[in-house]
Formats: sequence, structure tokens, C-alpha cells
Amino acid sequence: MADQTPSPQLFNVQIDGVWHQFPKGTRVIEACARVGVFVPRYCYHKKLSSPGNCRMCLIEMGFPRLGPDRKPELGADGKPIINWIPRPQISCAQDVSEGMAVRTNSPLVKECQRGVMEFLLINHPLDCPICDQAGECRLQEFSVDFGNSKSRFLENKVKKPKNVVLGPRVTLDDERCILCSRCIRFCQEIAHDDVLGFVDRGSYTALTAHPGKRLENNYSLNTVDICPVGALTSTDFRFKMRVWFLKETKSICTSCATGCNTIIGTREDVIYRQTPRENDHVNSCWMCDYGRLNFKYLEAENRLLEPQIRSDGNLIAVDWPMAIAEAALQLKQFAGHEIAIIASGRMTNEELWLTSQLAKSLGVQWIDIVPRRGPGDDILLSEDRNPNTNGARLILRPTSEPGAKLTAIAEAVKSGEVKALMILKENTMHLGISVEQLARLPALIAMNVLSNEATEKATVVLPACSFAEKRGSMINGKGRLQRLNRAVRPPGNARDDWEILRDLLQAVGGGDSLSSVDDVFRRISETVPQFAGLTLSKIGDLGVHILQMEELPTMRPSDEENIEQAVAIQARRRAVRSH
Amino acid sequence: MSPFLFWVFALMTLIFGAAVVVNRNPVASALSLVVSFLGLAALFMSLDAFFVGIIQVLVYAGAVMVLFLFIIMLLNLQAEERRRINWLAAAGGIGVAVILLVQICFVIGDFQAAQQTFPPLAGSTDDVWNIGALLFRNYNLPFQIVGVLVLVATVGVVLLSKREPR
Amino acid sequence: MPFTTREIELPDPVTRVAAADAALREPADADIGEKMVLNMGPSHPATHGVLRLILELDGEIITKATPDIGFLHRGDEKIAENMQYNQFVPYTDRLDYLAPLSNNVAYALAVEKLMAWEIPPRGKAIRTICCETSRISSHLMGLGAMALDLGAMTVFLYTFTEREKLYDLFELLTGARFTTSYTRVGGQIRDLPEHFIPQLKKFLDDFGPSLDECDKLLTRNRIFVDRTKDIGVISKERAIAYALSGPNLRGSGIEHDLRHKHPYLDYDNYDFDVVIGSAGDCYDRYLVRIEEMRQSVRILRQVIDKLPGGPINVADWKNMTPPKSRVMTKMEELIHHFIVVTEGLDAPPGEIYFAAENPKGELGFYINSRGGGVPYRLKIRAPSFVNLSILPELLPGCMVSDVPAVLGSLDFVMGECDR
Amino acid sequence: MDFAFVVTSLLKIVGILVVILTMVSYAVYAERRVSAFIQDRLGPNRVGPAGLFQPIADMFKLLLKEDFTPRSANTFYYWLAPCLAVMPAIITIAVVPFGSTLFGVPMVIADVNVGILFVFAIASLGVYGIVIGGWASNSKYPFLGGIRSSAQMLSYELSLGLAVIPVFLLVGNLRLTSVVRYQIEHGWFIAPFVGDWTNPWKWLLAIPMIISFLVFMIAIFAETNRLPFDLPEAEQELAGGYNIEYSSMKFALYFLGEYAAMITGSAVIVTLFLGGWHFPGIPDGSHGWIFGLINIAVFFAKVAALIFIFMWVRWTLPRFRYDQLMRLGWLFFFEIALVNIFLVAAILPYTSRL
Amino acid sequence: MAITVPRPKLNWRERSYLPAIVAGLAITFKHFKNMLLGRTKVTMQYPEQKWDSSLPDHYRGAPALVQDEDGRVRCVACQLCEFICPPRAIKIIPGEIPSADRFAKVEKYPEAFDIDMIRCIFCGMCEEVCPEQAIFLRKDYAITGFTRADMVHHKEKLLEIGGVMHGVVLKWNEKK
Repeated sequence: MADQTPSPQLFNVQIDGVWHQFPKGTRVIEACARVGVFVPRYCYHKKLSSPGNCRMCLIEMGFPRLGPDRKPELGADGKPIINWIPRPQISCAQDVSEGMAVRTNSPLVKECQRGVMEFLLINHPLDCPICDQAGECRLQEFSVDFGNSKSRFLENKVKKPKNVVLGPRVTLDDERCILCSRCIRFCQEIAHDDVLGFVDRGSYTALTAHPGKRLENNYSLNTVDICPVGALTSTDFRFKMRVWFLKETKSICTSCATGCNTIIGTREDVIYRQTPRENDHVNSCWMCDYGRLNFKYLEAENRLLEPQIRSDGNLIAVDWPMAIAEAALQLKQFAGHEIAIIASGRMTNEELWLTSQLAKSLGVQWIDIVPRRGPGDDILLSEDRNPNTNGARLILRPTSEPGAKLTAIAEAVKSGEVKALMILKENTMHLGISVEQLARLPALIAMNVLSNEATEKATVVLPACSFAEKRGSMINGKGRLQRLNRAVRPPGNARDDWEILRDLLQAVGGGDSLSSVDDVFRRISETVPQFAGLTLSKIGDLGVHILQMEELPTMRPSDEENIEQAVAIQARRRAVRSH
Repeated sequence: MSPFLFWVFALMTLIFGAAVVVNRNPVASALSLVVSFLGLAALFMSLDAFFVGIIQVLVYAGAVMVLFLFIIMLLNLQAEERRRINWLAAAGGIGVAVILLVQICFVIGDFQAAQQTFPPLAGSTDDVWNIGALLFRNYNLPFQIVGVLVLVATVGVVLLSKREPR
Repeated sequence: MPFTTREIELPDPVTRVAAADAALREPADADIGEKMVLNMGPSHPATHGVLRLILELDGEIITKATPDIGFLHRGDEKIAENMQYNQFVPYTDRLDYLAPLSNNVAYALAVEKLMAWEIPPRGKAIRTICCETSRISSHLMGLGAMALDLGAMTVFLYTFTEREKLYDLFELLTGARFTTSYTRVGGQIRDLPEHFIPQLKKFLDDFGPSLDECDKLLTRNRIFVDRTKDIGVISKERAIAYALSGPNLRGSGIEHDLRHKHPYLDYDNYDFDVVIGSAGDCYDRYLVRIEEMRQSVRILRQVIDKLPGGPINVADWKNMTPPKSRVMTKMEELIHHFIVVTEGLDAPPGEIYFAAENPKGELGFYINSRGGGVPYRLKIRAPSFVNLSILPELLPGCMVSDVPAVLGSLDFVMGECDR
Repeated sequence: MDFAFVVTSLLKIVGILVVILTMVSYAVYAERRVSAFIQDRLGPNRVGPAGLFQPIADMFKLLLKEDFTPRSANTFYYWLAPCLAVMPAIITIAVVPFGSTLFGVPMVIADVNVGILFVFAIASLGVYGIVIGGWASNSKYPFLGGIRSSAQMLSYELSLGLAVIPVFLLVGNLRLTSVVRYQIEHGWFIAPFVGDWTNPWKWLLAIPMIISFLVFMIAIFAETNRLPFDLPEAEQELAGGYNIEYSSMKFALYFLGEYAAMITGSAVIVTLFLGGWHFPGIPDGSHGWIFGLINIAVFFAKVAALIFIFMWVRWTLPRFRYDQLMRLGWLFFFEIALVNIFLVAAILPYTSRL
Repeated sequence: MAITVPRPKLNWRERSYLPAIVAGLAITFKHFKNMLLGRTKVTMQYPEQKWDSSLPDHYRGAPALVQDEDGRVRCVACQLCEFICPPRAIKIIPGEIPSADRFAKVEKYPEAFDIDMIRCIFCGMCEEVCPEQAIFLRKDYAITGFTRADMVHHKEKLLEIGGVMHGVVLKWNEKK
């Protein structure tokens, strides 16, 4: 243990009677957590500063009794005798020190926890039945684990504003708020958008947005995640589904190249919410609102549900073998130079590899992906809005940067040089190819999730899966290979993209023995050196860094720095106040 | 008794009698025999021999044939396989039957009594009483001897069919 | 005795199924030609549900009997692994569906053994009432069904009438006649209703004469005696060897009653006799059931006399849902209600086996807990299943007409056997 | 042939057929009601007043049900069997005098001189319906039922035949009208001393006659497959026996046959032992047509009472086992009936003394 | 203490079947007579007579949603019943009460509340876990339908069965 940590200084700390060693600077609450002793907490969050205002993490603390020689006195058992501090201490704002002793389960601690719990609950409204937090509510959990089971409170509860709209995506219920200030600190320290604060005093203290301001930054929903109670709720998820019904699938966000790690909450093939999953290499504990809410299109009206082929000018629904056979037939009519494939940076590595195989077996040269850019910020959101640009670079091995060939392809389509066009998960309208030109093409094969202008003019339409409906891998903007997992089943007859491409590949006469997406990945790992030695399951939940790129953006200060700054600010404030 | 009914029952008796032989299925054969017996009983009754007719039904149709059926079903006899007919043997059989028939015709033609019409029986005659009287007065000894013989036969059957205790 | 591991060679399931299938088809003797294979069940009036018997007959004598079960399999044990302890209570109703109350009690006691809980005296007394009334109800059904199987349908209707009276009582107590779901881990859903005890007393007073009537119709009736005496004889040794339990075991003359041997609830406070038979035939099993009903009446009278007051449920507010009035008005109670409902019991890890003397025999629950509100594995030792295991040995030598007598006297329930 | 004879015979046949068929359907209804009352239930009471239209509803139900013929069945015999089950039961009634005279016409369809033998002969054909049905269904349970039935009927036919011999020893005639006439003069056969109270021999005669009556009645139970002798259909063992594979009207015919057999059986018992249409103090039909009708009513009242007893017994007793039944028939009733004949024969010479 | 049941030995009279048959006939005739004279009352003539008056208050009939005296549908769609229901018969789609509504302070209500009565086993757990005293098992046992769809009780049907429940805690009235 000790030799692994480069930190030179290790302190001996006794936790519940057992001595452990921790590096300097470890907070007591973290030290306890590291040895498996959970100390309840509300205001403390490991990525935020510690105000120490909830008093839930009270512990008993002590130090060795020093003899006259300034050396610890040893008891009969050869261990130092501890001088316990008579009052309990908070464990979240205290670093470990040499010889420190901590008791987390003594009668005093338990009594304190009971007392704190009781105080926290006296004004809490009887909202559990309508509160979205019920089921993942720290208040419920700690009340059962540490609190009383019988209420002694007889007076009337304090009334506070309910259903306060803090911003476009966050709704506040002040009665439920336990004033832990996590949200305020998040806005200050992480989102750099200081809009929240407390007003009034005593029992009437309430959380609110500063006058004239709204909580509308792109990270506002993180406050809902870190709110230990049901005070801050997501307007989108509000009253939709109880959390205990949600099946949680670990996946990644595909809205930009950052690839934030997520948990998709689903029930019976309906996605109800996406929440960030902790991955310190990618997104820490956070996620932007844009990516988080970007799943509604899965249930859109214009979702493609049935494979279709064009017959007598109309699209008619057919079964899969027929659609694949028709697509293959149309492709095989033309020589390789008459075919163009427009792939997408939203496709997984496996799909891209199958696309490249398809291009190879058809002899296609016109192949590219559509770049997609948008404003980024210096926190998480990346300018590159394609989640797998790096994957496309690696697997399609374009001679130029992604997107460079698109203009040429568009020209070729216009000139009639290209007679067959495959559009995979993209819309050609952005490329300057008009609908009329598409309609003129003798073969237009469109694979997509939603219908668009291209699919309407297509000769074969192949309904595919969205990010939450399939398994696969992507490489984020910083070169980390991460895994998508299937959270819901695709609706209607929509099918996994890789299966469609595999069938198409086999129908045009290539590709064999690919029975699962893992097989496809295995082929990639055999051909692409960066993937060597990996399998889809080996990637793990946190991903693998496979490209020599810097992981954390330089523009962004590390969380630790941030926290240190905040701690310093607070220390200064305290100092001012104490004067 | 009208001659019409006589012909109906006579034909019934004969046809079902033939069916007993012709049928391949033993159960069907047995049932044909029952019908044949019924026709015979009807013929007896047409001669005012109610007792004999009824006994024909009671004993043969009602009891003996039920036993036959019981045995057939117990042994689970299946329908007989159709065999190739040995034409020579069939022709021989038919020949013998024809000769016999001709013979009977001659004999009956020569028999004086058969050429007369029977006088109608007296209406008050109770054939049960007649048979009883005849059996127990004129033929009492043979009747008793037959009884004893049947008893012996029964005992013998019981003894023979009794299985060795396992 | 040194502990050694023995390697058991298990063929793969496909081979096993194929072998079993072949064994079914295989002619047992050389003289199979004389034998008839009769398929009795799964829907046959005498098989009390969906038992299937493959009988090999020599005339009307059975030479081989192969029971085939599983037609009512619902996967209860697997279902239990996917739900909280209390959610499984309605499923126990459907085990021995002729005595749902005592199944409820046995299950609750099993989980309470895991939780190391002891319910208050009044709760125990109520549970004793549940067990004994359902024993009477089950035996009435068993008795009536046995008579019905032997052709005496009227007795069946008479016992049914009595059973209906009990069902009125169950309805009063639990709110349902058949699927009682009365107990919860740590107690029961409600206390005895106001009029329950007087009505129970009235039932007990009326019950004796009705039982005597059935007794008179059957016990000394030679047709009935001829049909049951020395039929389906189970010797003491075989009864033990086949792990029979309940009246079927006691009918063979073995004094084994869990209420006596391992008293649960407060059976040791009550005075009652274990009823045993002497010959182990159908007649003995019938007589034992009749007498056991009388003993149950005796126990019930004592329970009524001694009925203690006080609470009926365990007072563990962290694991039991608080009273509704407080849930509606108090924060802590509301929170505890939510957590208890959504997370279930805070059961410790460990494994327990608890068995109760149910009307049909020893109903046991084995629970393997890895902690938390859901059992890791729950195994039900169903008395009917074990009792039926003796059929292949018991039936050969009987006549076809004896099958209903034997099955009736074994008094099984396929809901429990197949579970 | 006498025209009047034909007309009256036809009228009688039609009349008795209507009465018997009505009685059969109402016997089913009665069975259900009686069994219900015995079992503390109500029975069918919804169709019509007190459920009296139930038989009609039953008939429609059975007619409208799917008429199913198993593929493996022997179709011809499968269809024939139910008819065979009904016919004998109904034909039997032809020789039973169901009344005295009405407008001078004797209330019996065919007064043959071998009446009782006729009854036995036709009744013995009844077994074919069951045996053929069991066999033709080509199924194991009906087969077992058929076998059981043939053995059982044969066995009990013996007791049946032997049990009536004492009656004919007394009457000296096989004609059923003579039996009734004898009983009018000498008292019913279950009490043959009526009118001759002082003769102790006649009192003595009553003992074998009652035994005869009991044996005959029990044998009729067995012949009609009524519980405790309903082994051919033993619901709990053979699940219905010979009629398992039958549905719709064919099943109804079996049902009809069973009840018709029960009614004719009762009619024969009434004629042989209970004085037929005679009731003390009621004169016969020669004293006016109203008395003729009353005689008929008395006859059917007696039949109805017997049917009630049939039902009453059925809903009280358990069923015998096959071997027990056979043992009972051969070792008990057969012997008793035989001894009984000798007993009567021994008493008979003394009855006319004093 | 164990008692061995005595096995009666039949005497010669009993071996002749008759005493038991006669005794049996006497018993059955007694029942017959009592039924005939209307002394026995066991059967209930169902649609005309009903057991309703004898049903205990806690009878577990059809589950139903109730309203309180104020006319508020008490269910707030907390979905505890949906969670606990052993046969998974309940399906709730929660929704937000519009701000113009009289009971907007309660915020949440069941937009759809379906109980599939084919699946329902009448165990009463929904009533037991309801933290709002909103779902009760009422004395309604005649639940019929011609199709499977008929047998799904929607919110309106549930409210119709449930009616108004008096004597429940009106906790939301304290809200602002």
C-alpha cells in the first residue's frame, strides 16, 4: 500500500479502534470511506468544497494523550491512550493528522446523528408520495439508517415556496430543501455561474436564484443530481417515473466528442432520464444539459420503423431480407466509381468498420463522413459534435481530414457521375445536394433513425438503432475508447446498425462469420493497431485510452484547483467574519 | 303371421348368418350372430313358440353372445387379415354345400308331413306349461342327467381355468 | 465421521430426459403383451388436480405405477427470488390452497426465524387459531374428497358445508375466503375482528354433530370399510424411508408431530394428543384425519380460553410498516413506510430452515439470504410432493378401483406438489 | 286383424312412449333435485317454476352441443351403441300392465304368456349398448367400462332370474297380468298373507318373498348401473367409463337409456312385488273409466316412489369395488336366491291347507 | 401423548351391510326432509340474495380509487402500489396537476391508473402500502367483462367503484 503512493508523508489514523495510514491532506470523511466506514453526509461532496453546514457527518475525534515528554502515552496494551474531544466534530472539513483517532459509531455519534436527522425532518413536508427523489433520497436513507422511526414533532411545519421555476430545466421545492448548499457551490465552483443563494434566516432560510437571474446555464441539471433531497428537480423528468422502476444501463453520451459517461434510466423500453456517471478521465461527476436531454428523438413521430423499398414511385414496407436483397441488387448494378457512401461520425467503430468493408467489396472510393461542429465551452461540451470522429479517422483511414471529400461527392452526384448513393445516419441537405438531385438517383440507400429528406427520396430505407438501442464502441475526442450499451430495444422493425451492414455486406458478397458485435470488434482489433489486444468487454465501464492525445483539456482548471480556490475564498470569508 | 314377415325374418337370419362368416372383424361377426339369433327367435314366435323364441333371445343373444363379446374384447382380437382365397377349396366347399342343399330338398320333398299345412294351435295352449310338463314328466331323467353333466363340465372348466397360485 | 467429497456423475439434462423417456416406454416385463398401459390424469376426477399416473395394468390389477408431476408448476421458488419477503405471502396461499392460512403462518414463521423475531403472545395465539382452523378445513376437504372418490358424494357435500362455515370465518378474519394472505413477516394484517371469537365458538359447538354424521355414513359402513381396509398399506419403515409426514405418516403408527416434537408458536401450552394409526392403510389415514379434527377443536377451545391481549405484531419500526394514521401525518413514519415498502426487510445474511406441521404434513421453507429484502434462494419442502413419492411403491398390486381410495387417503394438493 | 285392436294398441304405444320419455327427462330432473335436497342444496330451480323446464333446457343444450366422433372410433358401432342402450329399456315396458282397463281395453300393450321372460330377454340385450359403446370408442376407459359392464350384467342377471322364480311358483304363470291378478286376490308379494290373515304358512311365506324382493331390487340396481353398482361408469375411477367419448345427443341417449332402464326396472318391481296398479280399496277399470285412470296413476305413483328409492340409495352409499361386486353377486345373492326358491317350494304345499 | 385410533371391527350384523345402509339412508333422508320443509338454509340464491351485508368491512374485493369529502382524487401517483403489486397488475402514468386546478398544490396526480383485473389477485397489498389512503379494496366482487380489454379497470371505473371515502386524513389541506 504505502510504496504505491508517491506521497512521502503518511499519517497514522485510528478509525473505530483500528489503525490505518493515510496520506497527508486526506479528509477524515474520505479516510473513513476508504476503509469501508460510511459517514453520512449531506453538504459534503467530494468534488466540491466543504462548508460543513449540515452537521450530519459528526464523529468523535481524539488525539493521543501526550506525556510530559511530548510523546504519546502508551496504555497497557502498548497502544497510545486517546484523549477524546468532548464535543463531536464534523469529518468533512478536517484533514487527517498524525495520531488522530476517530469514532464513527459511538453512542454519542449515534445520538448526534439521530438529533441532526430529527432536526432536518421537522420542517420537511410529507411529500414522499409526490417527490421524485423518493427512492434515491439521502434523507430517506439516512433517516432509516441513522434516525428515529417515530416522530415527536407536533407543531405545524414552516411553509415555504413550492414549485419554484429556477430556470428552464430546474424546478425548486423550497420546503424540501435542507440547505446543504451543494447546488450553490456547484454553480460557483464548477459551472462558474453564480446564480443561487440563500435568503432569510433561521427556519425560514430558503434557496433562491439571485434577483434577476435564472439558473439556465448548460450545467444546471447537475444541481439536481447532487441535491441530496428532492428540492431541486429536473423539469423534464419531474413526475415522469419513480426511480425504483428505472433500469440503469451504463453507457456514454453521444452528443459531442467528449463522450460523457452516463447512466440511462429506462423502464419497459422507454428512456426516462440520463444521468452522468463518474469517470475522472472524462467528465468527473458532471454532464451538460444538452447531452443529457438529447434522447427525446428516439420516440419522435418520424421514427423509421419498417424497412421500405421504392416500388412504382412509392415507398412500401417490406421485410428485412427483401430490403437487404433489394439494396444489394441496386448496389451491384453499378461499378465502384459510380457509388458513393456518406457515413457518419455518429456511427460506432464496428459500424464504420463494416462500412469500410462494404466500400472495399464494392470498390467504392467516394466515402466520407459528415463533420458536425458547434460552439463548445471550456467545461465539458466539445466543439466537435460527432462522438466518434476519431473512430472514423482510425477505421475509414481517409486520406484527408473527415469531410474533405464531401464537396466532391456532392459535385459528382450533381453531375450524374455517381449513380448510387448510400447515406448512413446522415442528412444530405447540409451538403448542398438538393432533393431533386436525390430523387433523380437510380439508387439511393438510406439508413437512419428518423425520416428526413434523404429517406423520403430513397429507393431503399433501412431503419436503424439510436445510441441507446445498441452496443458498440466509440473513441472520444481525447482518444478514449468507450462503450455504448443497449438500454432499450429498438421500436418496430428497426434493427441494429451493425446487423444491417453485416447483412448488406454478405448480400454483396463479402463478410463472413460475424455473428455478434463482439466478432466485429475482434476483427477491428486484428486490423487496426490501436485496438490490438482489446475486446468489447475488455473496454470496461470507464473505457481505455488508446490514442496519444491529452486527455483533459488545458483550458479547464482541474477540479482540485477549483476546490482549493473555493476553500481559500471561504477561509478568507470566515476570517473576515470572525473579526 | 303374414308370409311377408316370415320372409323378412328368414332373410334376416340367413343374411346375418352369412355375415358371421364373411365379416373380418370378430366383434362384427359376433353382433351379426346376435341379429341372426333375433331373426330366429322371431321365426319361433311366428310359430307361436313364444317360450323357445324368448329363450333364444335370453340365452343365446343375451347371455352367450355377451360372453363371446367379453372374450373377444378381453383377448383384444383384431380384424382378420385378408387372405388369398384358395379357389379350389372354395369351389369344393360350395360344391359340398350345393349337394347338401339338394339332398335336403329331396328329403323334405319325400317327407309326407312337410307337405301338409299345420293346423293352428289352440289359442289357450301355454307352451311354457307344455314344455315344463314334457321336461319334468316324460324326460325327467335325461333332463337331470344333462343337468349333472353340465355341472360336471362347469366344475371342470373352473378347475382347468384356475391358475396356479403364483 | 471424516468428511469426504464424493463425486457424483450427473449426465447432462438432455441425456437424463431421454433416459427417463426411454424408461417410460420400455416394456417392464416380457409379458407386456398381456398388459395395458392406462394413463390416469392429468385431468381425471380422482387425481385431485393435475397429477398424472401412468398405470400398467394386468387386468384390473396394477403392476406398475409411474407418477408424472409438474402440470401445475408455476416456478414459485424462482418467483420468490425476485420479490420481497412480504410480496411472496400471496404466493404461499396458492401452495396448499386448501389450507392457505397455515401456509401463510409457516412462511411468516420461517422468515421471522431468519430475522430472529418473536411475535407477541396474542399474535401467536391468533396464528394458532389460523393453523388449527385451516387444519380442520383441509381435513374436511380431504375427508370429503376421499368419500367422493369412493362414490359417496353426499359426504363430500356435507363436509363442504362445514368448510363453508369456516370460510365465513376466514373471510371475517382476513377479508378473503380462499386466498387469505393473512400474515406478514412479523405479524398479521389485522387483529381478530370483534365477532370472530363468538362465531368461532359457535362453529366449534356445531361442528361435532356434523362430523359425527359423516362418521356414521362411512366409518362402520362395510362398503366403505371394504374399500379402504388393508388397501394401500404403508409400513412404518416405508413411511420413514419415504419421509412421509402429516396424517399419512401418523396413519402408519409413527408418533411424529412437529407441534409436539419441535413446538412452534405456543403449541407447548396447549393440551392435545398426537393421533396415530396402527395398520397404515387407507382406513387408518381416514380415521386419523377424523380424530385430528377433534384434536384441533380441542386446541381451539383452549386458545379461545387463554387468548391473551396486547399487540399482535413485532414492534420493529425499522422493518414493519408504521400504522397508516401516522404515515399520513408524521415525517419519520412516512419515510420509514416508503423505505420498508420499496426496500423490504433488512434481513441478515444467512440460511434457515423452518418447518411447520401443516394439515398435509411438514411444510418447510429453506431460505438462503444474502441480506436485504429479497431472498437469494427459497426452497419449499412441500408435504404433498414428498407424500406422493411413495406412489410407485404403493400402487402396484392394487386394483384400478383402489387408486382413488389410495390417492384420496394420501390427501395431496398439486398446487403444493408442483409449486 | 281386428282394426280396433290395432288402433288401441297404437294409442297405448304412443301414450306409454310419451309418458315414459317424459318420465325419463323428469327423472333426470328429479335426480338432480333429490340429490340436491339430500345434500343440502337446491338443485336446478331457475328454468321455469321450480326449475320444471330444466329437462327441456337440458334437451336443447344436449342437442346443440358439438356432436363429436373420435377419429379412432369404429364409427358405425360408435353410432349404433347409444341406440342399443335406449331401445331395450323402452321395449321392455310393452309387456308390463300399467293399469287395469280403460273403456274395456286392457292397459298393457302386449300381454304375452311369457311376459317376465320377455322382460329378461330384452333387458339382457341392454348390455350390448354399453359393451359396444365401450368397444367402439377405441379408448381405454370406455373399454374397461364395457368389460366391467358385461361381466356385471351377466352375473346379476342370474340373481335376477332366480329371484322371481318364487313369484311364479306361486302364480303358476309367466304372464304379468296374471301376476297382478294373483296379487289382487292374495295380497302383494311383499305381503302375500293379505286376505288370508289366519294362515301361518302364508305369514311364513312372506319371509322368502321379502328376500326375493330385496334380491330382485338389488339386482335391478346392478342391471341399471346405479350406485353402488355403477362400476361401468365409475366417475372417480374410469371418469365416466363407457360414455367418456360420447357427446351431444349420443351421450344424452345413454343418459336416457339409464333412466329408462331405471323406470322400466321399477315398473317390473312394482308389477312383480308391489301389486302393480292395484291399491287396496280402489276398484279396477271395469267399474268406470275414472277408476281406470286412477289405477294407472297408482301404478306410476308406485314407480315414482321406487325411483325415489333408487335415487335415495345412490346419494347415500359409496361404490363397491369390481371384485367385491362380483363376489357379492356370485357368492351371496346367487346362493340366497337359490335357497329362497327351495324355501318357497318347501312352504308352498302347506299354504293351501287349513 | 399419542392416541391410537381404534379400528372398529364390524360385527355380523354390520357385515351384512344393512345397518350402515339403513343408518345412512336415515341420515340422508333427514337432510332431504329438512330441505324439503325449508329448515336447512345453506344455499344463497345469488343474484336475488347477496352476501354483501355479511361482508366484513375489510373485505378484499375489487381495488378502487377513492375521493375524499373535498372531491379530490386522493391518489398522487406515488406508484408504491404499482411497485408492490405481486402480480404486477397496476399501471400508473403520473402527471402534473395544472396550476389552474383547485388542487394544484398537490402537484402530482395519476394521468392514467389501470388495474388489470385479470391479473389482480385481491391480496390487498396496494391498500396496505398506499401512503395516501387512496386505494382501497371495496366490497365489489362481481367483476365481469366480455374481453380482456373490458377487464382492465381504468381510472374512471376505479373511481366509480371507490366513491367517496370518509374519515381519511386530509393532509394536503395544510399545504399553502
